[in-house]
This record gives sequence, structure tokens and C-alpha cells, in this order.
Amino acid sequence: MALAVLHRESDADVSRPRDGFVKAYRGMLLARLLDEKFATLYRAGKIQGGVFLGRGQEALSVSAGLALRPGDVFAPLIRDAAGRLAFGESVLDAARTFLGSALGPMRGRDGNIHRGRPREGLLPMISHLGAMISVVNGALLAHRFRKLPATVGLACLGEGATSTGAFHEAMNQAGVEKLPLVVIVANNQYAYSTPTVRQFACRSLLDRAAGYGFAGHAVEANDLAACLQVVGQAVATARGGGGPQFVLANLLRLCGHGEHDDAHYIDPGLKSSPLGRDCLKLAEEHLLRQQWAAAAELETWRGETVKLIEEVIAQVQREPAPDPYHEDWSALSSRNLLEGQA
Amino acid sequence: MALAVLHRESDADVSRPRDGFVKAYRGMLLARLLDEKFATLYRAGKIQGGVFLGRGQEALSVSAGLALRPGDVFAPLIRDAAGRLAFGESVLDAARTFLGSALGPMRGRDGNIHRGRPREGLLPMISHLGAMISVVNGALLAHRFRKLPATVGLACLGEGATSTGAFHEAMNQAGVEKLPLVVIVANNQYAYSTPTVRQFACRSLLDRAAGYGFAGHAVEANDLAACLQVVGQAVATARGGGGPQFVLANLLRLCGHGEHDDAHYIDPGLKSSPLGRDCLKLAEEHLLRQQWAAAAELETWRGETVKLIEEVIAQVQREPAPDPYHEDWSALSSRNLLEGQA
Amino acid sequence: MSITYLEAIREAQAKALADDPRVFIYGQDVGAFGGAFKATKNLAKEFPGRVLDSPISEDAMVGAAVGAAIAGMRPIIEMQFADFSTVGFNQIVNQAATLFWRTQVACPIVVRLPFGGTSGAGPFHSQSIEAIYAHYPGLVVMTPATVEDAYGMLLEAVALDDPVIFCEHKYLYYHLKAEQLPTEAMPTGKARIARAGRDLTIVAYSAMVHEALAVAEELATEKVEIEVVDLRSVKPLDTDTVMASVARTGRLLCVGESWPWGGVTAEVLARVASEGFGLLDAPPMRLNAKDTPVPYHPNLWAAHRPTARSIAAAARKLLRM
Amino acid sequence: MSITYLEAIREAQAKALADDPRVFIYGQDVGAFGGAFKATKNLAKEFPGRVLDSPISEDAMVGAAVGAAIAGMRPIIEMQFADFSTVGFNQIVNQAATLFWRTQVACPIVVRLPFGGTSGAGPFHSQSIEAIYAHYPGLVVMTPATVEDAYGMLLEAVALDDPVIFCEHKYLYYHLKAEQLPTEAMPTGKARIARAGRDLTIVAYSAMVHEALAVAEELATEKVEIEVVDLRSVKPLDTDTVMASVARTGRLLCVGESWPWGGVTAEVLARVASEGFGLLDAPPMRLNAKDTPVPYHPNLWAAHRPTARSIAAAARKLLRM
Ligand SMILES: Cc1ncc(C[n+]2csc(CCOP(=O)(O)OP(=O)(O)O)c2C)c(N)n1
Ligand SMILES: Cc1ncc(C[n+]2csc(CCOP(=O)(O)OP(=O)(O)O)c2C)c(N)n1
Ligand SMILES: [Mg+2]
Ligand SMILES: [Mg+2]
Repeated sequence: MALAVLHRESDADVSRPRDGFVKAYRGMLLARLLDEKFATLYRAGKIQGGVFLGRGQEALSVSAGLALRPGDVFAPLIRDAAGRLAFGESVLDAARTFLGSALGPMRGRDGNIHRGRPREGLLPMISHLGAMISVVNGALLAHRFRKLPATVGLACLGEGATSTGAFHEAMNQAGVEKLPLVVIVANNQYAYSTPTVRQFACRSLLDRAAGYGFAGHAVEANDLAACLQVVGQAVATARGGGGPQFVLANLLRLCGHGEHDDAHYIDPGLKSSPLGRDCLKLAEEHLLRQQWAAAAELETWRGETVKLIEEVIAQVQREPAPDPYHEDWSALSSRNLLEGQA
Repeated sequence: MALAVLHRESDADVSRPRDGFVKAYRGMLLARLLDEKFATLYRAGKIQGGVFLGRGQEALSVSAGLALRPGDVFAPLIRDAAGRLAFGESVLDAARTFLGSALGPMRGRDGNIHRGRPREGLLPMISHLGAMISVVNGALLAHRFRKLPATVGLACLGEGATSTGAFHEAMNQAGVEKLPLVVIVANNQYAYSTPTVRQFACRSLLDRAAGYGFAGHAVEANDLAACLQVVGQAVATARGGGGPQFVLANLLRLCGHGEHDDAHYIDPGLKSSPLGRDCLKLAEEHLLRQQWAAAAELETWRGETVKLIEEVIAQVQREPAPDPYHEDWSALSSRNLLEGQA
Repeated sequence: MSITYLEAIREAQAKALADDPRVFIYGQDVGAFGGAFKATKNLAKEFPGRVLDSPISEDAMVGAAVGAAIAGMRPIIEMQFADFSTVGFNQIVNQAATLFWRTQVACPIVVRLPFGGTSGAGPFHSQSIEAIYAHYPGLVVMTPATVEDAYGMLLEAVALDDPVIFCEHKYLYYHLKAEQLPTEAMPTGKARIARAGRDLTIVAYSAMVHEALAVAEELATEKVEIEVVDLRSVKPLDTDTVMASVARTGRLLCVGESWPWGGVTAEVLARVASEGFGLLDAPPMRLNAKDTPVPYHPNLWAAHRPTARSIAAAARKLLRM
Repeated sequence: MSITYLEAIREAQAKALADDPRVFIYGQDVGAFGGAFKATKNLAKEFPGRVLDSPISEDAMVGAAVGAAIAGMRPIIEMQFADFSTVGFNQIVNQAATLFWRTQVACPIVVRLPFGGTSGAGPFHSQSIEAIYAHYPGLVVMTPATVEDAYGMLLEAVALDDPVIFCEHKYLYYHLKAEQLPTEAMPTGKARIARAGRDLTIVAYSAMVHEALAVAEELATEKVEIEVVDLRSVKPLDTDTVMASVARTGRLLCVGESWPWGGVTAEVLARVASEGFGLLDAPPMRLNAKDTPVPYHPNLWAAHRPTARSIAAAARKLLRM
């Protein structure tokens, strides 16, 4: 588990507020720095395809990943580097996918934020927004059929994705089946350039929860402690048989839609509002204020994290790219059914 | 307008409760008897394709049709014979479509409940549930672009259709655009054989309205006066600029899903509950109780209606069927772009 | 005892449920009601908890099937009509069909599509849309033409590790009967010589196989021997068997109930023309439905799709070339 | 002044908006932002209220377009990527495409699909799915290959009374430039001889036209004269022009960037084989992308789709036959 590397203090006990918070903070930090590394590599022309950052959403995302356990099912979206790492994805998987290493989990067939390991409960997103939720539902149904002990499924998405038919059908399906599903909607105020007023007409997306038979929770998502509490509680409730849970997170995207986008359209008023405060900074302030860590310690953690990332990137940059002549070009697992067409 | 034929009392003023109620009742009666005629013809093997009845839903449906005006847009579904007639569809159109006359509005290309006259605001349903609502939205957008005076769009559907992604996207779209749309969901407790507990998980579908920025209204829909009031008010509000309106109608399907279905799966408890009372009977009782009509008058109306239907059916049965050799087999209006493939 | 095509589909599902605890069925009205066509009749009773009624949510139905497959199950999805699969299209072609390629994790789901035309069913309950699925990589598209294949291929579909689009023809549901169910099946991906002949090859699939066989019968009285190839699955498409037949007859007529542009008949002709050009003694021909939505009225419907009559006319024309 | 393929699309929309008050644009981020590719840059400012940002609701976007068309408008829908049109698929193929046939009321909508592969874009931002639309009756499917056609055909698309699927190639957006916009356009449905030749016909469309032209250029140095036919629209497909070219050259190679099963190349080969069999001096050939999802990694992507290199190899092989 990626975070384990960073959070190895011998006496750590994440059920203690300080330890849990520190672990989450270090997860956020890892995600932030990893994201920034990819952004740098992108600007240097070393990454193919889009780079989408979770800047400003790490507190929420890490809380999701931390609340899950092995055996659970997680469907992250484009801003969930933190959640992925916390759920157990390795920095190596991330780096290999972004840098197009043939050794990555997608072996160059798919890239970047599309990575996943379905066998380990980490679903590889398709781009079509909303489409992953019903897949999580299906996995949970399977767990029910197979009588697996209380697993949880968790799907993340942005507020824009709530406008898709796929979202609706899957939410309703989870409600009807009373699945242990947690859906987290990060309302970061924009879907690409589109503000929420062009996306939905309710006062709050929380108004949707009851219509699907979900319990609803809201959280101001640049507050790590609040995220840990609210998301943790939602996951625990789902796990305990409390039925599907909907978490509406209020925050602001602190970056472009992707690294190609300067986000000039973001309302400056939002940026300077409380919503615009950076969750990572706030978490650092909290650590210092609570005296859970000293400034020097923060520096050390940052240094360790940078080093870890640099090592992984250096390793991956030496790895081979996929070779089309070794690619088997097979979209079917049943090799005998392949056609030899040109 | 089909109903005008029946409701020709010289001093009728539908703004007076009695006259409005009588007009609506006669519309229900026409729809019921027409439906029954089609059911009879179906059993006699004279109708191709499915026959779906509005039995038990006439009070709701007629209220929808009556609330609309020329220039409005109406998207009826399979149980809306009453609404169609009230909106102005002729019995002839209905009969021609069910009996496969070449002279019908669909000329044999489509049939039965798929008929419509888009130019006159009566949209011809495609079968895919939920798909008509966004079409109504688009027409209303066009009216806005064209600065047409306050028109309204009204779409009917069953509770099962609320599970479609198309429903969700269109509801949300109407909310965002603040369209003068009225959506009426007839919760008749079953979608084909599927009870509501397998269809949604909210206490009431009314819980969905706020999430779309719709005003919500509920109505016990075997009560004609209530339907006229609630639907009429919803349409008037939309027309007056009050934004999209959602009407949830509570009732019971008093027939099979289609005439091929014996509906054995319907809970007898529901049938004998207040929900199971027939709106037509209740309306008759109301007419008698209020002394708005005498029993003999009811008989006369019924007789007139039967006669009207019989005449139309007799006429249509003499009409030619479509002839494939006169069919131009053109799916494009741009004839020059047709391909001569086999 | 005699068994219909529809009953064969029910029996295959019963056997799959009985043999493999990973199998479950999910679709609208498939539970206590037994499905709009009764293809799951009594299965909910015989296999409690394993035949689930779904909401009217085709996208979520397929999405859930993929998730369940990832987590070790083998779901069978029933679309109420093939035509409605267009609202589950994205999950089929972009979620299910890409999973194995992207992750090397297989996606063993079966999507049953009651498809094809019947009289009076109209534009939205008649479509033959096998081609839109066959176009996408990562899917197997089966089109059984016989009671035996309906049974055997559905069992194979459930056993396969890849997503299968199972096109079952509604016209054949009641019209086709067999004496008993087969105990063995031809392998998936192999076409069948439904009737041997040496003058002309008619390649067909699903309901059109029977029209082709009727034509072969009719023309036999004129001393013309038509070979009928039943494709069985349109993806993979058994080019070898088709080519071997054309090698024998020198003449190819391919018949499909679907629309002309880019359908099975286009694919068959393209393959034979490019890979078997030298085998052809005459231009390959094809016959499809007309390029309009499927008409509702029986008169129009009968003229819209190929029938024994129009196939015979095409065959005669081709024999004269 | 020089203008790109992408700018031509913007200019065509600007002209359509200026010339016809019935035109409006609806799609994600098309308003103030000017679209993900900037195809609607400044249009919201220049035409206030007529360029509307939509929610992420492809089904409702297309449905609304149909409704607006019925009520007298001429909407242009921008899909952010062609790949996402699969979630608006049903409204396109069952609502828009059937309206005229069913009711005789036309459905003048344009659905713009930024399509085709670019390096690193991966399985869900690269697809060429013209064939799934061309398969359905009732749609016109345009695939402009030049800046001039991007402009002229988009204007024609808006003017047409039928629903048009306008496939604009993302690779050409910035790579292709012209000196000026055309004042006249070839009619829709007519293919163009992009380069004349007498030894071999390469039929292509969209980005593949340029690969074919590069091959023609290359082989010209070997004294081989290749004729390149640019289909311009794949439905209708201009069989006459293709056939006339094959009549001149006797050899046909058809190239498409899409998947092999049932794509444009299958349709072209089927038509030429059945209607122009006698014109062929050698078996017709086709070249498509491989039958897998479009790979993300540039190394794999370059091997997945046809390129000048693989087309040249195919052409050489065909010339030796
Ligand atoms: C069905 C679909 N339509 C369009 C897109 C293109 N698209 C990718 S991300 C995006 C915006 C997403 O906004 P939101 O859901 O709010 O997530 P955020 O990026 O803000 O985290 C869009 C429109 C898509 N991926 N899927
Ligand atoms: C997308 C889609 N899936 C499935 C169907 C098949 N179907 C037709 S009617 C029906 C039940 C509809 O139930 P409801 O919406 O409650 O309307 P009701 O028949 O009760 O009036 C179903 C499943 C369909 N028409 N469209
Ligand atoms: Mg957002
Ligand atoms: Mg119902």
C-alpha cells in the first residue's frame, strides 16, 4: 500500500485522531506532489494524453481511499490520485501509466487516469461520465451473491457527471437493491468550463439523495478532519448495512480542467472565498495548530515524499515502451475466436 | 377537436365547474369506449401489434389534454387516449392508426399508440421510455427562440419510465433552462409486471421534484375534480412563467399491461383499496351526486359516444391498407440523397 | 415431446443456473413474471434469488453485469427487446467490450436480445442490430437459427469468458420446433452447412436461414442445387466455411434481415471479394431489408425484409449471370 | 491569410448563425468557453443567446435538438468527442433518424462529432464510429477531408432537411490548412477525385485521404499512378464515382481508420464487388484499423490504424496481383 511507505511511524494508530489525520495528510501530500510531478512532465512534453489534477480535492479523495479496505470496490475518477494511493494503488502504477511504460497495469493500451486493477477492486474508469457507478453496483451484487463479508463500494464523481443518465440509473439501481454503495460527488463548481447554474437547477445536489433512497451527507471538503469524519461515517454506515450513502462535497477546483486549460473562466470571487482555500494548506495549519507536527517535520515529510516520487519516476523512465510487434492485438480473451481480418 | 363533437351544449362554459367536469367526463368516456373498442377488435384479430389501454387513468389523462391549448406541445404515452382526444386528436386518427389504414397520419409506417402530428404539437412517441421529454424541451426552447407567446409542454409517463437515464437528463435539462414543462408521472403501481418496490427506493417519486428544480404536486388520480384542479394549476403555473412542474399521480392500472396480458400479478389488496376504484365510475357518481347530470343523460352520452366510435370504425374499415408498391421507401426528406442499394 | 426455440432458450438458462452458481439473470420482468416472452418462465421459482427484476434502466443493467462479472459472476441480461439495447449501448460497447483489452480481466456476460421482425411490431420492436455490435472489437455476436443452436449456443455464450450479444429471433420463438435438445454443440465461430448444393451458395443467419432453405427447396424442383450456409455467429464470422462453399458453387448470395449499409452482408461480400475473388464465377450478390425503419403495417413489413420470394428472384438472377 | 480545418468549422457555424435565425448551437462548454477544441470560439459573444452550454446529458442534448427542429429551428449539437455520442445514440438513431419516415416531418439537425485518432488520446477519445450511424436509415453521415469541405459541407449540413452526423477529424483540426474558404461546394453525396491516376484506385475518407495522397505521391516516383477518391460523405456513398474510378484503374484499395467489421471499407467493397465485378482486374482490398479498442500509447496507436506506410505496402501488393 502506497501510503504505508510514508506512514511508518512505529506507534501509529489511525484510530487516534492525530495518527489518522497525519496519515491522511501524508496521503494528500503524496497525491499533490505526484500530481505536480506529472504536470511538470506534461509541460516538458513527456506525457501523452491529458493530465488532470486533484488539486484542492485531496482531502476528500484521501478520505474515500482511507475509509475503504481490501475487498472493497473503488471507482475513482480523474481527480482521485489521493484516493487511489490511499486505497493501495502504488506510485509505480501511476507513474508507469502516465509515462507509458510497457510494465504498467494497462501496458500502454490505456493511459493516465484510466488505470486500474479490477481484480483488486480498483476499477479502471472509462471516460463516459457516470458509467462506473453501475459497475460498482454489479460488483456489490456479486459480493452479495457470493456471501462475501460486509464489503463496500465507493464511486467518486464531479457535479457535472450527475447530469448523465448513467448516474441516475445507477443511483436508482443501488437504492432498489439497497447496496452498500457510497457515492461521493465533488461539487467543485465547474464541469470543465461550465458553472453549476448551467448544470443543475436544485439548490443543492443533496436534494437528490432522498429521491434515490440514499442517506445524504454534506461536507465542506477543504477541511480534512470533516472529510475524514463524514466520508468515514458514510462508509461505516454502508458497511454496517445502512444502505446506500450519498456524500455531497463542496469545494473548488484549484487548477484547470486539465493541464492544457488555464481555467481563466473561474470566478475570482470563488477563489478568494472560503471555498477557495487549499485543503493541503489548511491541513498543514491544523497539524501545526494542534501541535501534531512541527514545521520541520512537515519539511521532512515533504522531502521524503519528493524523494520517493523522484525514485519511482527515474525507475519508470528507464522502462521499455510498449512494442507493437509484441502486442497481441486481442480484444477477446477467447483467442480461438479472433478473426484474422485486415 | 374530438371532444368538441361530444361537448356541444350551447351554453357550455368550461370555466364553470359543472361544464368543465362534464366536458372532461365525456372525454374520459370517449377514451374508455374507444379503448374498449380497440380491445374488442384486438381480440377479434383485427388489430396488428399491441393494444395498450388507459383504463383507470382517464381522469388524469383527460385533465392533461384539457389544460393544453393549440400551440402547446404534448407528448402522450401509451395510456393517454383521453389526453390525446382532449388535446384535439381525432377519433379518426386513432382508428386509422390502429386499423392500419393507409390514410392515417402514419400511413402504416408506424402504428397504434405511436401516432402523432408533430406539426400540431402532438408528438409521436418512440418506444424507448423517457425519450420524449427532452424532445418536448427542445420544442419549448424553440418557442423561446422564436418568441412565441406563453406555450406549455406536457409529457406523460409511467412510474417505471422514471428509471431511465433519458428521464433524468431531460428533467434536469428542463430545470436548467427553466422551461414551461409539465411532467406527469402516472404511478399506476406496476411497470408491466414490476411493482414499484423493484423500480425505485424513495418513499414517493415526488421526492425527485426538488432535485430537478421542479415544483411538485401530488394527486389521487381517480378523482377527476382533483386531477382537473392539480393538472390545470400545474399547467397554468408553467404557462405563467412559474418554471417546470412535476405532477405525481397515484392510481392503479385497471387492465393488463397490454391486451395480451391478464395482469394476474396485480395485488388483489390494491384492487380492492381506494386506489383501485375506477375513475370513470367515480366521475359518474360525482355527476349524479352533484345533480350535474341525470342517469338518463349519462346513458344518452354513452349512446352518442358509441355511435360516434362505430361510425368512425366502420368508415376506417373500408379504407385501403398501405400498398408496398406505392410506398416510396424513403427515410430521408432529401430525395436526391437516397441510395439505390439492395 | 417437442420444444420450441423459445423453450430452448429457457432450458439453456435453466441448465446454466443449475450447473454454475455464478450464473444469474437480470432484466425487466424476468422474475416471477417470467419475462415479456416467457423466456425465463418459472426460473425465479426454481432458482430463488437468482433471477432479478431490474428497473427500466438498460445502461445500469449492463453496467451492473460488467461489475458482477469482474467480481466473479456470470450474468445473463435480458433486454426486453433488442431495440431497447440502444440505451444500454454505451455500457456494452465501451465498458464490457473494452474491459479485457484494457485490463486482461475477462468480462463473461451475456446480453440476450430478442430481435428481428414480426408482423405489426413496428419500428421499435423489430430491429436487427447485430451489425452495430459486431462493428466493435471485444464482443462476440451470436445469431442462432435453430432450436438446437438456440440452446447450445446460449450455453456456450454463458461459458465463454467474453461478452456475448445473443441475438434470438422473435419470429422463431414460436415458429420453430425441434424434437429434442442437443447434447453436443458445434463450436462457436463455426458456420454450418444447413443444406448442401453445388450451384449457388446462400449465406444467411438467424431467421433468414429458413427463408433460404425454403428457396433451396423450391429451386430444387427446377434442378438447381443451392447450398445454404448458416453463419451461426456473425462475429466471429466463419470466413473459411463460406469460402469453401463458394469454392464449390462459384456463386454467392448473402441475405440479411438488417439494413443494407455495413451489415453482415457487406462484411461477407467484402471478405469473399477480397479473399476469394478467384472462386467467384459471377458477381457476389446481397439482399437486405430496405433502408428505412421497419414498417408497422404487415403489407409494408412483408415488402421491407427479404423473403423466400425475393430471395428466389435474386437467386435466379444470379444463376443466369 | 491561412485557415485551418478547425477554423473552417468555426467559420461555417458563424456564417450559419449569421445567415439563418433558426440556427443555434448547443453542447458542453460551447458558450463563453468556445468549446473543448475552440470550434465555437467567440460565437457566444457574436451571437448572444444562440450558443448554449448544455449539461453533461448527451441523450437530452439530441432529444432537445429534435424537438427544436420540429418546432422550426436548425440546431447544431456539438458532442465533446464522438466517443461520447454513444450515450446520445438512442436519440440519434431512433428519434432523429426515424422522424421523417414516420411522420413526413423533417428533422434538420446537425450533430458534430470530433472523431478519429490522435496520439495519446486512448480508447475513448479516438473512435471513428461513422459506421454505426451510417448503418441506420434516416441519417446523412459526412466525413470531410479538407478545409474546404469542412466549411462547405457543414454549411450544407445545416441547410439539409435531414439529420446529419458530421464527423470532423481531430487530427486534421490543426494539421490541415487552406489559403481561403470556398465560395461554392460540391453537392453532398458526391465523391471527389482527390488525385487522378490510372493504375490503382484508393478510396478513402477523412484523415485517411491524406495518407492515401502521400502514398500516391510516393508511388508516383516509381511510375505508378494512383487515383485517390475522397468519399466526402459515407452515407450516401457515391458508388458511381467509385465505380467509374475502378473502371479506369481495374484495382481497388479501400482504406478506413475505423474497425474492420462492417465499416465503410466493407460497404465499398461489397458494392464494387456486386455492382462492378467485371471492372476488377484483381481482388479488391481493404485496410482498416485493427480489431481492438484504439490504444493509448503512441507506439501502439501508430500500428493500430492504417498509415501511409501500411497503405503503400498494401498498394504494392495489389499492384503485383
Ligand atoms: C458522457 C460524457 N460526456 C462528456 C464528457 C467530456 N468531459 C470530460 S470531463 C468533463 C467535465 C466533468 O465535470 P465534473 O463531472 O464536474 O468533474 P470535474 O472535472 O469538475 O472533476 C466533461 C464534460 C465525458 N467524459 N463523458
Ligand atoms: C427503454 C425501454 N426499456 C424497456 C421498454 C419496454 N417496456 C415498455 S412499457 C414498459 C413498462 C412501463 O411501465 P411504466 O413506465 O410504469 O408505464 P405503464 O405501462 O405502467 O403505464 C416496459 C418495460 C421500453 N419501452 N423502453
Ligand atoms: Mg466539477
Ligand atoms: Mg406503471
